[in-house]
Amino acid sequence: MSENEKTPNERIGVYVCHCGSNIAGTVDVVGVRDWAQEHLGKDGVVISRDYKFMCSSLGQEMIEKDIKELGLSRVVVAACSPHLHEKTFRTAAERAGLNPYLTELVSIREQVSWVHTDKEVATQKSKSLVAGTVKRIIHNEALEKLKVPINPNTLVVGGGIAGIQASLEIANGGFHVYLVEREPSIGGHMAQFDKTFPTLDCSACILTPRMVEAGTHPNITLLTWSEVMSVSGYIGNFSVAIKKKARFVNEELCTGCGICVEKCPKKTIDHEYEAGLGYRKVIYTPFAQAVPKFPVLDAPNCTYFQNGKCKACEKFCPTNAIDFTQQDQILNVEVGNIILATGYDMFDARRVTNYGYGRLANVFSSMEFERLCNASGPTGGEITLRDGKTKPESVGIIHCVGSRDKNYNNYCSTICCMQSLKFAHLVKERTGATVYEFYIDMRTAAKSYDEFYQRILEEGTLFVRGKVAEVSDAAREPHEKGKLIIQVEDTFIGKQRRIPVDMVILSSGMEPRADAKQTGQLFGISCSSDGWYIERHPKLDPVTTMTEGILIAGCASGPKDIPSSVSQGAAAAARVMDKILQKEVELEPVRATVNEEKCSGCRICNNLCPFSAIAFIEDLAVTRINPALCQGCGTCVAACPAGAISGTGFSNEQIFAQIDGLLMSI
Amino acid sequence: MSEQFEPVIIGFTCNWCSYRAADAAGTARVKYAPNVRLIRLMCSGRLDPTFVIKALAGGADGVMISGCHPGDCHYIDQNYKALRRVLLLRRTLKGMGVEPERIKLVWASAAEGMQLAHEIDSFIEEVRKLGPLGWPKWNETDHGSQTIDDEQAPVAHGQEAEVTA
Amino acid sequence: MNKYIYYPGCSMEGSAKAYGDSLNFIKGTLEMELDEIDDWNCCGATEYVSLNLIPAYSLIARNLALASKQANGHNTVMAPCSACYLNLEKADYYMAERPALGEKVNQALAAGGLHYEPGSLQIRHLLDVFINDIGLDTIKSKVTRPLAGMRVAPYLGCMVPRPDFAHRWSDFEQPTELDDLLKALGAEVIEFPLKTECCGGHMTQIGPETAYELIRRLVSSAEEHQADIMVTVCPMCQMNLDAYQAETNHFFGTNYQMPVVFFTQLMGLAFGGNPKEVGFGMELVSANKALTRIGMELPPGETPRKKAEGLPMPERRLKKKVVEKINQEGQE
Amino acid sequence: MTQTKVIVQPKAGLRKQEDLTLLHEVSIATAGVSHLEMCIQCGTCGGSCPSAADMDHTPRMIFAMLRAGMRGEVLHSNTPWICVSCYHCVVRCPQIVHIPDVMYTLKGMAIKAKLYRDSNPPHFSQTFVGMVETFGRSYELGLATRHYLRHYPLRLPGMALMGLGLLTKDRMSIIPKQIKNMSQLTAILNKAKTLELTS
Repeated sequence: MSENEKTPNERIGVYVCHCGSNIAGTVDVVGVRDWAQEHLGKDGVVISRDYKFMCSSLGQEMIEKDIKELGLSRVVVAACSPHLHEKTFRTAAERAGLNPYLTELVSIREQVSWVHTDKEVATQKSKSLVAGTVKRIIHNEALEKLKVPINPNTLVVGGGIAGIQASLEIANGGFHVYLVEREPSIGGHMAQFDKTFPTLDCSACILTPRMVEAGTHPNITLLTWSEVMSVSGYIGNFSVAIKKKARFVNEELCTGCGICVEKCPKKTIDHEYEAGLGYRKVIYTPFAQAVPKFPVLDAPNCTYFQNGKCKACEKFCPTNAIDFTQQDQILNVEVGNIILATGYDMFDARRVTNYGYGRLANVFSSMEFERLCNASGPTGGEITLRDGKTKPESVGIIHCVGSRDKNYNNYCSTICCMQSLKFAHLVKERTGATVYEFYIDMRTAAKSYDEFYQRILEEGTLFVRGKVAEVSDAAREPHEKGKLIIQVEDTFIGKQRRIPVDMVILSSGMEPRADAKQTGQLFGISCSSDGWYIERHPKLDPVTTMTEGILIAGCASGPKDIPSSVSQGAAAAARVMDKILQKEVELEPVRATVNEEKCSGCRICNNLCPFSAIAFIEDLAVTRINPALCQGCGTCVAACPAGAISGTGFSNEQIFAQIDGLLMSI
Repeated sequence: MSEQFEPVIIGFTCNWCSYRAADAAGTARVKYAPNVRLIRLMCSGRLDPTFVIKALAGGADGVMISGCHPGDCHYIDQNYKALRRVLLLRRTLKGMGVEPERIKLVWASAAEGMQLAHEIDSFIEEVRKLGPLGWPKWNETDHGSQTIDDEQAPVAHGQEAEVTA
Repeated sequence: MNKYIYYPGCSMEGSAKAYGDSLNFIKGTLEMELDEIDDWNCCGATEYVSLNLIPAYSLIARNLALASKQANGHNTVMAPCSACYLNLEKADYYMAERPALGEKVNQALAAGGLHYEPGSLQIRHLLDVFINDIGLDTIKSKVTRPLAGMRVAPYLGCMVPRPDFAHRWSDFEQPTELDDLLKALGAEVIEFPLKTECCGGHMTQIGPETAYELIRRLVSSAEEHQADIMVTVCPMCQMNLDAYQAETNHFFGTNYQMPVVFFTQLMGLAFGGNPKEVGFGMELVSANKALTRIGMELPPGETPRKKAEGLPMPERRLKKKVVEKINQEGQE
Repeated sequence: MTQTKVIVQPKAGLRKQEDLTLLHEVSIATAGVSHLEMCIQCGTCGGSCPSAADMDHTPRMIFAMLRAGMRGEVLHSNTPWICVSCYHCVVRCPQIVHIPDVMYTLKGMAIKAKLYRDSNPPHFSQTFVGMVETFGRSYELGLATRHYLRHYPLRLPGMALMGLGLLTKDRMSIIPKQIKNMSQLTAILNKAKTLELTS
């Protein structure tokens, strides 16, 4: 234990924070201060102080003053989690001329006062945590931050409104963007909607200009019908492989005239854009305003690909743009930052069998209804029953389908209340039918949302507070015959009601993308238990992730309405441009280095590095680590049998010393 | 300290998932037993087996190693390496006459503060059942509340730890 | 040879004798060996729990304890009665979910020198065993007299598909297992919307007016769908719908004549048994009219739904797939 | 079935002031984990219930009343007795409250407190359980006749017809069956009666 027994010639200052009563409420802060002063003197503690708010400017000044006047060579601050204030105190120390890496934080708030109750035990634990860090910090080395240049290009994944917004902001800022979208056109879910709440302006009218701008912007490379295959590298220097799926249409030659679509003899149900409610040709552009304008040939359904005949599209194409031999191609791009705006999936209402979607013809999903209302939709904007003709005389709209329900999704999808109110308005406006809304709680908490609720009330929509129990076609009474019966407890009168209607609309909630987990792993970010991506901080850092250089925007991190998705797209863009403008990014100097004298060239470490930062130098028969590629995980350090690799910031000496400290008898 | 045996647990967390899980537990004011003291590594892959031996030798009664869920590792797949090491280590300890149950591997994502707290509590209970780890007194860092049981503590342990540490 | 620990339940020898007889008739054909729990006792139906919790669960658990003593190798307890099945399943599940309950019940069992380890047995319903162990193909292969021409309303009742702790059924609300089985017998199965609605349970005893309404709903709906016969998997349902149908008619001034029999009886017929030996004639509302349908050269009844026109329907999909997917995610 | 509102005279076992332990008391006395505390008052149970029309309070209201500590009103309500245990509410409840099991608990409490309004259901349960405790099996003939004699003497003739039907069709045995090891069952039940679910 030699390295721990050497009496250090360091001068250490210990600073214990009250954090108001957050810490002081459960921990005897003064006790900890005095104990450190008395018992850690032999470890080099020369001063130990407490203060109400150590992170306040006064607290920081106190530390800076001590560094200067008492010549402190190490600073230990017992306060909150390093993820919150490590930077604060390291910068303070730096101002006083001390290398930032000679300051450490001890988390006695998140790890003690907030999670324990017994004051005596909590105080004792705080003492040993402080002891651990004091003994550890003796072995800390002064480190210099690594600087790496930032590639000014950005990858945006997902061409919904959030992704479009982010791309435009960055492109207008003068930097290049690769916008990748897996569908044939950008626009996302918003392109499927008819009207948008609460202003009721037409979705296409406000979205199309943005789509066109993104499609024509000199700084945006639009890659639709494409998917990201692999990502490697780190902030500032990612290299990404993108698969451009075969369109069977030569984008150089195609003018988007649409003759091929017109002439294509085969129709199939459109499960994507028309939500299964309409048909499309086998060669198609998903919708009129699609960007880009080039159609896509749906090979699995194409008669030619099935039995070698047809080729109608090719025959009629005036520019010979149809190319049946086209193959998927892989593009490699280098970018400095990546924004994930991968959006959401609609909850599949078939899962709630008691609502009969898929069994009862006139039960519609919310997306089906959006298409039903849409002038470009299958009925040209006519709201009809499944027969495509009959106008409904009474309509029931059911909230919280698949949301706020432990059998499906626990969370509130936030948009469904407003979406349902919008539906109520559209039904009234276009059919004059009687409209019922069945809700648990009315959640209209945003600018002019509740006013919209008031408006719908005024329009005479009948609201029933109660989660619908079942939708059934089994009539009990004559007047129920041929109708859909909505059975519900009207919780305000405490009685069960059976309400016959012609049409039921299920206001489905939002779900994480079915492949969100795989996508997350591809980019090295993780999902919450609900399956949404985790922000670095839910309040203060909502568009960045734990992985430097990977940002998230829009519904990728949870259900959002259009305004919030747009603001998040812009926010992410701002974060990216801030990084780009710094030209280079500072990386934590936590890196592994090989002591070539000690290295026996056994190569055990060689295959351990996921970032291929470890290279074996044949002629010297030693291993070397490229500090630019090394991410500092320390796996090789732990693996080296000769102890030849050392990891800065987390050396064996530091850890051993910390263990000793933590186990000191108090 | 109360009558019942209070084990001391050293916990190693990775910087990205499990340490943040501990933060999350704090922010959410989830209560758990105070017997655990956490050490932050960058990745569970950094876990050097000697850390564990050292901790046990130094008076800890159990060691918890926690990292990101398989597939979620911030460093792609280094947590698998941690997994391998832990398995190996458990076998080694068994050979040394130490109950392998004194080492526990826990996966916790940054969102799983609740789960982590729960794991910590249950591990502490498991170790409490095992009773104190009977190392011979071999340096001043020996933990106060320990009772020494010479039979189940072959001297070799101390030495082994000396050597590796 | 599929071997099961068999819990008949009181009614199999009484009001549901037809169920018992027909099961005995078909079990050979399907190579099932039923090893009856020695000296089993009543499960307490829905009555005992409302009086006294621990005794109620101890009563049920005695059967489980006896069963686990009898279990050599095969640890599946099969119960044909829905109420019995649910009681056994619930006792097993709750004793595990609520250790306090498990402890108390075992304390009681100890007084009789017994013990039951929750989770050690698999508790399953007869229909589940037919579908998932024996399989529709086997059942199809045994059919010698297809039930073509008989319009059947498949009625499952509540306690088999709910609460379904073990996720054995394709759905809580609209499970298709019984439909599939009856189709395998060649019967014409109607889309019966009330297939898992309640028959009134013990309300026939304690609140007949409530029960009559529930019975009316079921019988009238079956009639509306022109079913020749209703098929149940539960003695209680059969008793209520059959024995109290007259009372119901009397109460509402209606005149329903809807025969209600057990699915095993139809299986027996399809496997070549004669009506008598598979328990026909025991029902109070005679099934003769329905029986005459079999064998007669009827053109297959016109298909209930016309070809879809207008806007396309979302394809209907069993919930089971989703449930499985979710379970898998759960395990990950 | 009457829909008239219940007015409860404070009687033995009733408390006028709020009784905030009631919800917890019911919750722990229920088999399994009831999740009763989790109710969000959405009404799925009341909407699903096939017999809700005959209840003086929907299950949802009962849970609200439990929260409000209205012990007397809850135990006096006919709701638990009308529950047919069809489990529709359980599988639909977004909070997975074990509603029928809670109803069983309430029945038990009502009987103990002698607060049930209609003596018919509890008597049926008691008669049934009586049979089981003497024979180890239920005895349908005895059950039916006894119960109907007590509660529907006038209906008995009509019922007798049905009973006769069942008898002649050999669906009701005249002699009750008894299990072999009755003493064992009795021992178990006697022990069980001394135990309660408290934690």
